[in-house]
Amino acid sequence: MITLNHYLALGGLLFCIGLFGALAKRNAVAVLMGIELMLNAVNINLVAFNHFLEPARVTGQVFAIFVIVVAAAEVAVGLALVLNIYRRRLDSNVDDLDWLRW
Amino acid sequence: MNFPILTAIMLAPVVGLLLILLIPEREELTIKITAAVATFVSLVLAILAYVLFDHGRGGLQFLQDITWVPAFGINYSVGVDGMSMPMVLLTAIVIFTGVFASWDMTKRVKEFFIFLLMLVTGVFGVFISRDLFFFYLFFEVAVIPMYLLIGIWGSTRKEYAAMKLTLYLLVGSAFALIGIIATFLYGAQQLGHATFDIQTLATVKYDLGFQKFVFFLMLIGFGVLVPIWPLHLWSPDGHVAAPTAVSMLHAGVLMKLGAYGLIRVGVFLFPEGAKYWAPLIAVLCIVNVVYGAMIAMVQKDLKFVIGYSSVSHMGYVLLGIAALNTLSLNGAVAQMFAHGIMTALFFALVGNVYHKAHTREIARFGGLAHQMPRVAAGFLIGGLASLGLPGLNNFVAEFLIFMGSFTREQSLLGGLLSYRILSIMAISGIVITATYVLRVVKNTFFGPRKTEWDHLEDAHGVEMVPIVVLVATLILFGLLPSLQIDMINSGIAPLVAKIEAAKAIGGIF
Amino acid sequence: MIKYAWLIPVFPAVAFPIIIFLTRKVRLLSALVAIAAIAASFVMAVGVLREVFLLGVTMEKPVEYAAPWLQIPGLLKIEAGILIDPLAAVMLLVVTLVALLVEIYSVGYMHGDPGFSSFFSYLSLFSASMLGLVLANNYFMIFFFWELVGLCSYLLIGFYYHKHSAARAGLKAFVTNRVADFGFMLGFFFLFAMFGTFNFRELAEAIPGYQNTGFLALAAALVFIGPIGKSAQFPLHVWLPDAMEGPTPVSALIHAATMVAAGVYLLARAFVLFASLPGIMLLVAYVGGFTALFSATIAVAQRDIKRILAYSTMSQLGYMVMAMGVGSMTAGMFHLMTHAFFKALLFLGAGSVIHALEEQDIFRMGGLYKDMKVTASTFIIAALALAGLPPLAGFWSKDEILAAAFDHGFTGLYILGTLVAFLTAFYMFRLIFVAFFGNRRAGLHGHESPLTMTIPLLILAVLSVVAGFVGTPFASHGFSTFVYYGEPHHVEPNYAVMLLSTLVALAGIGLAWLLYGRPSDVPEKLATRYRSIYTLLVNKFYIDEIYMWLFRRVVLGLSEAFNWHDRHVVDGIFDGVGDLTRISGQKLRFLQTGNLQTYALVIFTAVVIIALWMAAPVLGGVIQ
Amino acid sequence: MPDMSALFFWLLAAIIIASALAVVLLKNIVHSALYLVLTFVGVAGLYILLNAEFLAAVQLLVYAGAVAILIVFAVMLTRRGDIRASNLFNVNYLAAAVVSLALFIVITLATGRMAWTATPGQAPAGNVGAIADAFLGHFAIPFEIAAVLLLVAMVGAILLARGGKQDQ
Repeated sequence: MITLNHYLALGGLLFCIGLFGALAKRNAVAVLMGIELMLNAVNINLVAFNHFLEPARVTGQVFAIFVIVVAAAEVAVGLALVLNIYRRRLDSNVDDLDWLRW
Repeated sequence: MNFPILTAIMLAPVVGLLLILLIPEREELTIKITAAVATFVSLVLAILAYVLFDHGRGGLQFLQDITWVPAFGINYSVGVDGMSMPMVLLTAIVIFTGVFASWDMTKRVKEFFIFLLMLVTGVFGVFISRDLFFFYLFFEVAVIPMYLLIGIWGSTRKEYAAMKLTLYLLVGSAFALIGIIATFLYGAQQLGHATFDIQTLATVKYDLGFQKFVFFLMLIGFGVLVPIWPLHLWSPDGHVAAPTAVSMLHAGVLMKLGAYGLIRVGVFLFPEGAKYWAPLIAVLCIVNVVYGAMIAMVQKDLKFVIGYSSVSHMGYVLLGIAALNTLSLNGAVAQMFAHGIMTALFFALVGNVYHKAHTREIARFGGLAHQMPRVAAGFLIGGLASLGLPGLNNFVAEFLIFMGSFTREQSLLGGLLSYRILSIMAISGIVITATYVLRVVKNTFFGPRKTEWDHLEDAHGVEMVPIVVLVATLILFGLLPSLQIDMINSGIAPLVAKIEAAKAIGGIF
Repeated sequence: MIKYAWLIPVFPAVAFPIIIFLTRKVRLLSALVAIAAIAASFVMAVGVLREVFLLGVTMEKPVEYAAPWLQIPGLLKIEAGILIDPLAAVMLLVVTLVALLVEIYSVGYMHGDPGFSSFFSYLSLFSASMLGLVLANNYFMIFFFWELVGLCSYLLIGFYYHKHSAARAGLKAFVTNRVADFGFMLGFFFLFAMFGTFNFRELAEAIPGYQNTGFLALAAALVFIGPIGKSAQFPLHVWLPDAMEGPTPVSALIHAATMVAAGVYLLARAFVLFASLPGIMLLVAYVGGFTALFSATIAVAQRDIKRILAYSTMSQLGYMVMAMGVGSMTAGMFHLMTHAFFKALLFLGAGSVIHALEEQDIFRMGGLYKDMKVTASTFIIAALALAGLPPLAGFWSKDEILAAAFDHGFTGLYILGTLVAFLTAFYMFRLIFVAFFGNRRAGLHGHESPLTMTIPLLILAVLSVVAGFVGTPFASHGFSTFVYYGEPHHVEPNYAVMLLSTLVALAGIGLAWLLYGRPSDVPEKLATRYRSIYTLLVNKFYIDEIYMWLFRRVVLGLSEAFNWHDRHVVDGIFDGVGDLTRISGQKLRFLQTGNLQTYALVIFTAVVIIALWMAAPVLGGVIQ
Repeated sequence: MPDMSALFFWLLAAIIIASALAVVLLKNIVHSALYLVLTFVGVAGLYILLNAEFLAAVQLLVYAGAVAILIVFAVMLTRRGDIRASNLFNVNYLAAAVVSLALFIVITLATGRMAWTATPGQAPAGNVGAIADAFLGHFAIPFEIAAVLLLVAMVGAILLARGGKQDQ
């Protein structure tokens, strides 16, 4: 029997893989991919909660859709940023970027 | 009296400031005239208030209250008593003359006068506030423009001095803020309702430990501004770096904010705390007086001499506060006024010389009385005031302080020291002061004519305004001190009554 | 008239701003204003003196008028008031008269000086301050004018401010006096602390019954420091010889009527305080006596005409202080009066000489008698008066002092005083023989001064002759029944004392003639023989050098040390706190890599840690 | 057939995890992008298992379609150097691994110990209709805001990608 915890564990694992990607990759596009993974993990959790705990309503799914919307926007902007940075520095490696430095 | 005269005094510079904002930057003369008119309005109103003030009645007068934040008991409430009225007048005189002393300002004139007027608004605000919250608020309003004024328009090491001054003052005011908040909370608890009103807070019985603690905070907080040794170093550096008008306001008025706060908030609310810490103040003030004067003696820059002389003279004010009796407190307030006028005069004159000669190094001068007789005369009169010559305002003030502390019979350190001995040490300051002031006068203005300085023009036209106004003030109150002391005494009397009503407690040592 | 006595200082006081602000440009008008003002004061002073006689105002029954000046109810009452008794009346007359003559003289002397108008304005202020001081009815007011007198002396001594030496002398005078004022101020603070008043009359009533004489003695000793400074007594005498840097009329005024007289006058005013304290009286007497001898010895070796006169003033002031100390206020004031006339005359005469020669070294003068008959003869009269030859003014007053010392049993001081009389006669006639007789040296020719200068000389010469008669035993002790302390007492004429002092003075003159009256190499030989003593005298016992050393090394050294301490230690500590903040910030900023991923890593590490920390208590069970 | 759904779950889980690992571990960014698409598809499958068919469709359209395409474009546009080493780790990767693993453990521990309480009820038959009701009813305002957000994001993305003014 597959329970909520199975889904949550899957979501958690996916989230952590995504996090690892976001933290450990040099390429900005790869970092964005990691973030997408994390968002997907969140969505899995939301839908799973909806399914197991509140089957009568669709709130979880609605939230998931909002997340997707935001994710889409984020990807669009994020990739635009990457392009912009690439154009300026001819590089899409995040760890070379230290503009946040003092 | 329905006309809110105090608010008007304070707002006149604000109106001037707003008008200046509307004037194009290149209309420098219009800007200067606007500033002069605004401060003149303040001055006239301040003189009017001074004359209308009824010292027979005493107490706080020209009251005005506007509720601001009822939940915390914050009100815009203003009023002056015999102690703050002279300070308001002092501020009005100094800023009025200060505007004329900066008549030759050419750099970013518009911004300069805007900040100058903002600064003086804060200073007026502090002196007229009866509400601790507004007191503190105006206090901070006065500090911030100072940073910009010194940092942008200053001279020698201006960024360093501006930063130093601001840090010292802000650290000090942080201490004061803690004290104010603690007082507010304690008062709210005891009274059952929140209030920042100083008079109401004064009715609260604070317990001894609390008084000791909070007065100490106030002592540091306001003491920095006075400045009390060893927290004084912002002042010589600040004075030296600041442009003329700012030096005048700074030494003439800003330092008085500290002493005024110490009396108005510290001593008035916490008389027992004041009694406890008084011996410490008394000892430190001797350091101020003697050490400050001796350091002034070996300075090579004119402004440094005056900067350290301020440290020394403000030591007398501290002595007046430490002695905690009628005579000495009268003297302290009078000295605040007198020193303000005198030091403003000094800075106006030094500014005049510096503007023309581009140096303030005493050793390079000599015989300037040949080229600038009026400046020399003004400087000499300032110097004579500084050394406490009878007939000038400072003499009366210093005399009262000395009398007050001298007649206070209390021994310290188990009889090793007494207020009398401390007074004697402080009075010895008049000898040192005479020495350094007259040495500076001699080395700068006397001696053979130096052709190097033949191009210097004597003060003329509007440059004479500060000299004439300030000298006249010094002489007026010097010859007729009752004009001043009667008023101050009406403000000091309730304070002394409170001090006398307080438990007699031994000092810290 | 006596009601309006307060106008006496007001006239010259008003002349001061008038000259400064209005008539500055018109030189003669300025002089006229100043002279008119002081003349008005003089007329008033004569009137006051007359009324004092007519109304029978005595030392016990003075007239006092006062208006409140500064009051703090219950604590402090300071009056602007006048107190007129014979003492004040006499002083008023002396001061106004001398000041008037000096001002008239100055019209000639200062002619052509660019600071002509300012000079008269300062003179007016000077006279006004001195007159205010004389009239003051309390310690506060006397201090007030005391300081103003000091200020005016500063302005006038440093009048030629373009000269370094003048500027320095003014500074020296003021600062030295400040030291004395410091003591004076403390003294009357003690009095106020004890009696709660500054008023002379109230104090005079309270002091005799006061028990705590220890404090009283301290107060008196401190008050005495004031006259030590103002009246140039040892050890605060150093300013007076330098004060000759001012224009000569100023020297005349300072040395005769205003500045130095203030100290002696204060002693007389405060006499009740001293009279009750024998110990302090002794101190006063010995300070005076020592100063008299000390400065007379210095005068012997000086070459500058004004310097000789300056040391002679010190010496005579020593006499007056000594008179006070031995208990004879009358003698002290009598000598103050006569001295005022002949010392003013001496200085004005010296001024006339300097005016003519532009030279102050007596050994470069000589034979002046032939060129300047009026100046020389009046000068000689004054010198004879100073030397104390009968029947000139100086004789009577000096004799009164010596007799008082002798009668009160101060034999030591009497001998000392007689010795000083000998020295006085000697150095004065050394000056006269060298400068006015003998050959012209250095080819300097004198010429007689204008009338504005010689007329005051003549008037003063007359006064130097006759002023003494008011106090002679043969004029029924007029002065001593007028100005006295306690009971009007007069010293019975002590003919032995009189005779001895006359002989001694003659001996002094004789010795001067022997050594300097004719060409001689004896002085040279003596100077070589006693080189060390001579050098010591020429250098004024090195007192100035010692003070300079103390000031340079000790005071300035300490100041430099304080300055260093302030700049490096105190500032170091506070700047150190600032630096600590800045440096630690500088180091800590390397933690900011600017790399987004590093930040995220840190964030998530923190998330894990916080989550574990918060969950730690419940990790064992099931979370509800 | 409960076993069937369990089987599908495990299968999809395996696909998702494996492909996700491939996304982060592979060195070629093009491969990573492709595996990302696979992950998205796997997640869409999970949605179907959870009776969220509409969401599954959205997932396929938006993620597997649009987002993946965008990413591929980005990869293309920013390509430089050797494509086989276009997706390397940075210096922090060990720390990142440790933190990720620790977070996973914490999450699993926490979620595993929760006693979830389900609200009883029947899933609505027409899933799409229910979502539509929710969006246009209760969530109308967030829905509109999301629309604005998308618009802003679009404009922003265009501006950024265009590279601002010519002179910069």
